[in-house]
Amino acid sequence: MRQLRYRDALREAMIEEMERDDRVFLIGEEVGHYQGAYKVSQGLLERFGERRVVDAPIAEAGFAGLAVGAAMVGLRPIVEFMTWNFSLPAFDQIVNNAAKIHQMSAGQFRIPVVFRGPNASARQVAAQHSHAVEAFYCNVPGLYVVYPSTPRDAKGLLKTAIRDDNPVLFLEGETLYGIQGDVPEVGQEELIPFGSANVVREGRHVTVVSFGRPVPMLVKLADQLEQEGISMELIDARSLRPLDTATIVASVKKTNRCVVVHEHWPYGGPGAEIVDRIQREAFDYLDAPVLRASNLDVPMPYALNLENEVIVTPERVRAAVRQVLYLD
Amino acid sequence: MRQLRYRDALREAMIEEMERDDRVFLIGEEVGHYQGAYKVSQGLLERFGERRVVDAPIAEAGFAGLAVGAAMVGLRPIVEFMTWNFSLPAFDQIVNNAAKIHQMSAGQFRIPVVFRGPNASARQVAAQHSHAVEAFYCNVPGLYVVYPSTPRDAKGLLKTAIRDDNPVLFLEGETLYGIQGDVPEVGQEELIPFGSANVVREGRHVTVVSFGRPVPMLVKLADQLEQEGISMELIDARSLRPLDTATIVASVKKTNRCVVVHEHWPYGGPGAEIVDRIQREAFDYLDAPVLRASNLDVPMPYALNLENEVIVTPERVRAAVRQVLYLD
Amino acid sequence: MSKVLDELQTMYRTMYLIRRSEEEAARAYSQGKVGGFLHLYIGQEAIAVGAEAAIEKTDYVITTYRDHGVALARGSSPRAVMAELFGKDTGLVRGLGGSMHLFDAEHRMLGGHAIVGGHLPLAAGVAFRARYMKESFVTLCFLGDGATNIGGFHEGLSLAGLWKLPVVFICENNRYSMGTPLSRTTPLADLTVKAAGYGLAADRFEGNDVIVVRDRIKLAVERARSGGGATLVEVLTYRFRGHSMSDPGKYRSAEELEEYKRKADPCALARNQLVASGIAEEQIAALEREVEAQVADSIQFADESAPAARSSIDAFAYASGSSV
Amino acid sequence: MSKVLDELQTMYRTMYLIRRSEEEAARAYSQGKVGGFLHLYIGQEAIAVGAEAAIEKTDYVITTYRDHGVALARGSSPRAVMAELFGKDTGLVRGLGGSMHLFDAEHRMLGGHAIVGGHLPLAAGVAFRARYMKESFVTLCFLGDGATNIGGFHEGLSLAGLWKLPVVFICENNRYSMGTPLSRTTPLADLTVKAAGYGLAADRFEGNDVIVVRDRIKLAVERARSGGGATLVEVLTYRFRGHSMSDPGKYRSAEELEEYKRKADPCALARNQLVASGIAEEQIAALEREVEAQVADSIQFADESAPAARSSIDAFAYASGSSV
Ligand SMILES: Cc1ncc(C[n+]2csc(CCOP(=O)(O)OP(=O)(O)O)c2C)c(N)n1
Ligand SMILES: Cc1ncc(C[n+]2csc(CCOP(=O)(O)OP(=O)(O)O)c2C)c(N)n1
Ligand SMILES: [Mg+2]
Ligand SMILES: [Mg+2]
Repeated sequence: MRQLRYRDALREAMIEEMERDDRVFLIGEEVGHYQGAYKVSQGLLERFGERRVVDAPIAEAGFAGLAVGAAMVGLRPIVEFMTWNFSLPAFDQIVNNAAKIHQMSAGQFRIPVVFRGPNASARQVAAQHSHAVEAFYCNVPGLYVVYPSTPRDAKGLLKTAIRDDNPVLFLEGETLYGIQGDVPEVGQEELIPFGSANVVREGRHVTVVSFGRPVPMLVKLADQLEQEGISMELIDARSLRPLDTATIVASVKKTNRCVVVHEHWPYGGPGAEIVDRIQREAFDYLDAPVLRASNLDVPMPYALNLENEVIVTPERVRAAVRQVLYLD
Repeated sequence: MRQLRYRDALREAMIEEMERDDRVFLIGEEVGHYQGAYKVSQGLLERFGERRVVDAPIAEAGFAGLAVGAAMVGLRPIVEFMTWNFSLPAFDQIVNNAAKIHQMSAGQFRIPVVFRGPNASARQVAAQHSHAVEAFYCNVPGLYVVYPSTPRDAKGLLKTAIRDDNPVLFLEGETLYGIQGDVPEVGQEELIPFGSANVVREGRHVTVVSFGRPVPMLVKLADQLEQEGISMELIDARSLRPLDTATIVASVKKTNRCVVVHEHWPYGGPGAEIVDRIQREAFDYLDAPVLRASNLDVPMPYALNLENEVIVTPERVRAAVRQVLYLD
Repeated sequence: MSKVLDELQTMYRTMYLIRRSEEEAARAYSQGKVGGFLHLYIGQEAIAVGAEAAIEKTDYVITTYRDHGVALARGSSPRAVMAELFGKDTGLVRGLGGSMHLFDAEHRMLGGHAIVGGHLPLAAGVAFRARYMKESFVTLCFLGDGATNIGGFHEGLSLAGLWKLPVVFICENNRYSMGTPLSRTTPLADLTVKAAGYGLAADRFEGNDVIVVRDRIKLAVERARSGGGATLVEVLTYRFRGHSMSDPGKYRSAEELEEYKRKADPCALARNQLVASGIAEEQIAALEREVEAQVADSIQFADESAPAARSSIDAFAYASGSSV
Repeated sequence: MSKVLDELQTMYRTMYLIRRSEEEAARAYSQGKVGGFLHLYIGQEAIAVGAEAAIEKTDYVITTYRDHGVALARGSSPRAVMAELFGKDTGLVRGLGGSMHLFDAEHRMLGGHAIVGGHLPLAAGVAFRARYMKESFVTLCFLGDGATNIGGFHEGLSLAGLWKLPVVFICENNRYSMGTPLSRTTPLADLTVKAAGYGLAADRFEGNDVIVVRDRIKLAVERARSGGGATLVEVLTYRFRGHSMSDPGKYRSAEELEEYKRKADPCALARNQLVASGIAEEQIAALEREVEAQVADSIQFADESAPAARSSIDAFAYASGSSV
């Protein structure tokens, strides 16, 4: 298959959908003339013009709300948050307007907005710029939340997101933008449905469930564990809300052990939710408690040596895997 | 013991702490001249004057941030959100400033701010006014989150919150304000520490863990179940972050079964976190999966008959209890 | 009857409909038939009705939780509005939204919104569509005086000013936000001073005479429609009831309230204008009886309608399907 | 030497310290010794230094992520600042904050803050203390031109205006927010037009002459200190480097940049003033050598310091103890 960067796969999805549907437009800070803070929108201004590639001033609640209003009357905005950290000043717009207007209006209005941008830590950007926001948003009915880890999923999920009639929060990763991977040829349209997890790698001894940025690290870890005689099944949830509980539970029923790996802080969030669903639906199959490996429960420090310890490490995952296998 | 309303217990805590420490002041919409939207601050303006009881304009991010700034230079603000729903426009101030400045400054600055107000549904106020916000905030290191269900806890925890040097989110309940209960005499100072759960009622067959608004309903339910031959232990977590895992786990190790009951939406949050900790720390003691009974996973509808179904009902708790006891 | 008189009569009819509808809603509230928060529009009727007369059916409006007047002025069915307050399945939004969240797609009413300031960016977005599609509709966005200090106000106006969006922000300055008089929420005596900071046009006037409201809003609407960008309009008014039904209104004197009622009751003013224009008392009374009957009918309809449907709980959390 | 000349020389020294410190930080960044985002203050030195000269040590300052200049102007140790950029335990905030989050309690520097607009309400809060305690200190709050459209700006200024808080908002208008020229973020040519909307005083001037900056900021500071309330000051300037180290700056022409460097380099301007006042070139060169040595020392110190301590990860998530 064709090799594409994650960043370019996202751009291709936007281009294809913008060419397909004139109602789709992109709005955000520096998305146009600057070609995107992380170059996801490179070339889009030249291709689609200022009408459809809209540089916004720094007013996240303003342009997030503007997108919701535009969607109420039939447009289909894609909002780029320069990073998801900057969605926090727009939190109310997402939670109270995007997520609820469809219900409050008894279905009279639809909110087909995609909010997208890089999530979680991005190398030494410290406490205010390193949020993994999925724990905030996954709680909220009315929203979909997806978080692809491969170029193929990035493209296929973004196309689905743009066509969906609900608000979709689309989480990317600054350190994922550069990774390469298989993507179907142009013309071979692929729409990846929400609510379907990806079994990245089959295994027999333990199921590791993750999503987003940690996934590439876990692929490597699976190789290493293989050599140590541990067969690890790796599931990339990729769609967090809705969550593909069936695929996860089926895997755990096979391996009887599970570790959930994520970057968001440990208290609550999708991490805890996945554990809850597993213990509920695979209770009789579990040979050990489900464990989690995550970022540490502290604001992100700047120094590289500290950041490297705070972000979930392969060592912590390995320790959890060995623990559920009662190897230590 | 003396009987006091929850609302009056909160007021007493504020009065005592404001008299004790001139740096403590109250700021929020309608807290002064109007005597508080829910009358928690009734009489405070008269007692302490406009200097210390500050009516703020409608600018939640503004006055939440103002409180954080004032705290950086040594004041000890109590911020009243008219309801916690209105903290959403101030989300960034709480998550990025209140929670992080102590860490980002390597401990040079402290943020002794209490953010308080009624949380969760308040009878037919519909989707934008019915948030149970604990699922948003409990995820965030740097914050404490408490949610008392009795007048005694309200007073004792609020006093602790006001004296603590960290930002504390203090969740109350519109439908709790009117309830009466035991409170120690004036002069018998009681500071209830964070991180200690309250075993409201001992029981043998099943542990029910909850917090905040559902607790009074569960006390009644425990009576009913008793008559049906089910002995229910009821734990009021009351401090959500930090969470008293030890008390909860000890109870489950005794009863071997657990149901977690909460008002926040089902995905993630303290509900899932409590389940996770139980399955992790009491795995070998569990005779059934831990179940949850919560509000339904939808925006809150206005109509009373619908709201009554969406908010966690005694019937749903009872069903979950019976299920973990394999009674159906 | 002349066209002008005809229009005045129509406007008075709607104002009286709002007035009587609100009074009956208040009564129903005290009977326990309406729940939650109920924010009445009594005293401000000239604004919604005058503004409606300044726009076309193809234009859009969006407002706050104090939204009954705007919905009725737009043409929403009084039955559906009342049934919504009663939480019935026949309500405008099937009992899901209640008093604060009246939405009516057919009448291009984009909702009552309950987070102060939160709907101003939405209004900019609706107007953004006109610019994007090169359409000529205008968006009216109502807000309270209390909303002028919050971020949503600033960001909505900033975007509208930057992109010259065809939107009119109508600040209904009823002199109080809940229990707080304007003088304790802003150092400004004139809120339209803020307009220049966004490059917006401004207008400011007493808004109890529905004709004045219509004509002045029309200026802003025409500016928007002809590419002149957004306007911040401050309309001075007064609410005759508490902030919501649970507010006893102790923060203002009985004299102040009575004075406004005597001098600035928009319904009385419009009625007097009809009389002064030579419409027979008899004819006005007939019209009022008609409205009374309509309001009584809406109450009966709401009373007799089936409660909100259980199926609505799940049906609207997500839109089914997609644009595919 | 006259007191005036002495002060100019001191200011030039600090400006040159900032300039050289930033240049060395940039070099260290390209050597991989500094990580994350690095926003340089080069070109804007006159503002932090002039503002510092207008206040007392007991006054407070708070600023954005572009904070090195402000910290050094306040008196933070160049060693500790550089070590912070290097992520070392000897850093101003022990390697926890990095470039964007310099805090220095001793020097009443309340931080670099990285969410645009988020720190303006904090500034209002600091000033609130002065009012609450009847103290006479003033708070300076620096912000970028790009911050004027966001809610935090509005709410911070609204509260400062309402309560006449002793705070000076200094908008460093360097004509760009990241890659976007001001003309594409606001329809206004003059940002201080916004001040009236909050009941604030305003001032606006070219800010490359440090003496002008000092004297003009002093006016606002005196207004604040004497109970006259807050001022919005727009200081026109230009940044000579990209927004951060990762920005190649393609959105502006080389000619534009060169023109500013030629005509409006605040360091060159101050130096010329010293020369024109009769300070010997030799004396200036000696001062510059001193600064060079200080900067070299700060680099060496940063290089040789121990990395951030593992124990810092957990030590500062919560404040231990309480006021009890
Ligand atoms: C962000 C936010 N804060 C607080 C409230 C609670 N609240 C509802 S209405 C209101 C007063 C609004 O006053 P104004 O804007 O003047 O409108 P009016 O009610 O007078 O029409 C307040 C404080 C809210 N709904 N949203
Ligand atoms: C709320 C928010 N949105 C976006 C960003 C990303 N960002 C950081 S600096 C910046 C530009 C700010 O420009 P300006 O205010 O003019 O300050 P300058 O960098 O020119 O000093 C942007 C968009 C942010 N930090 N915070
Ligand atoms: Mg008002
Ligand atoms: Mg700038």
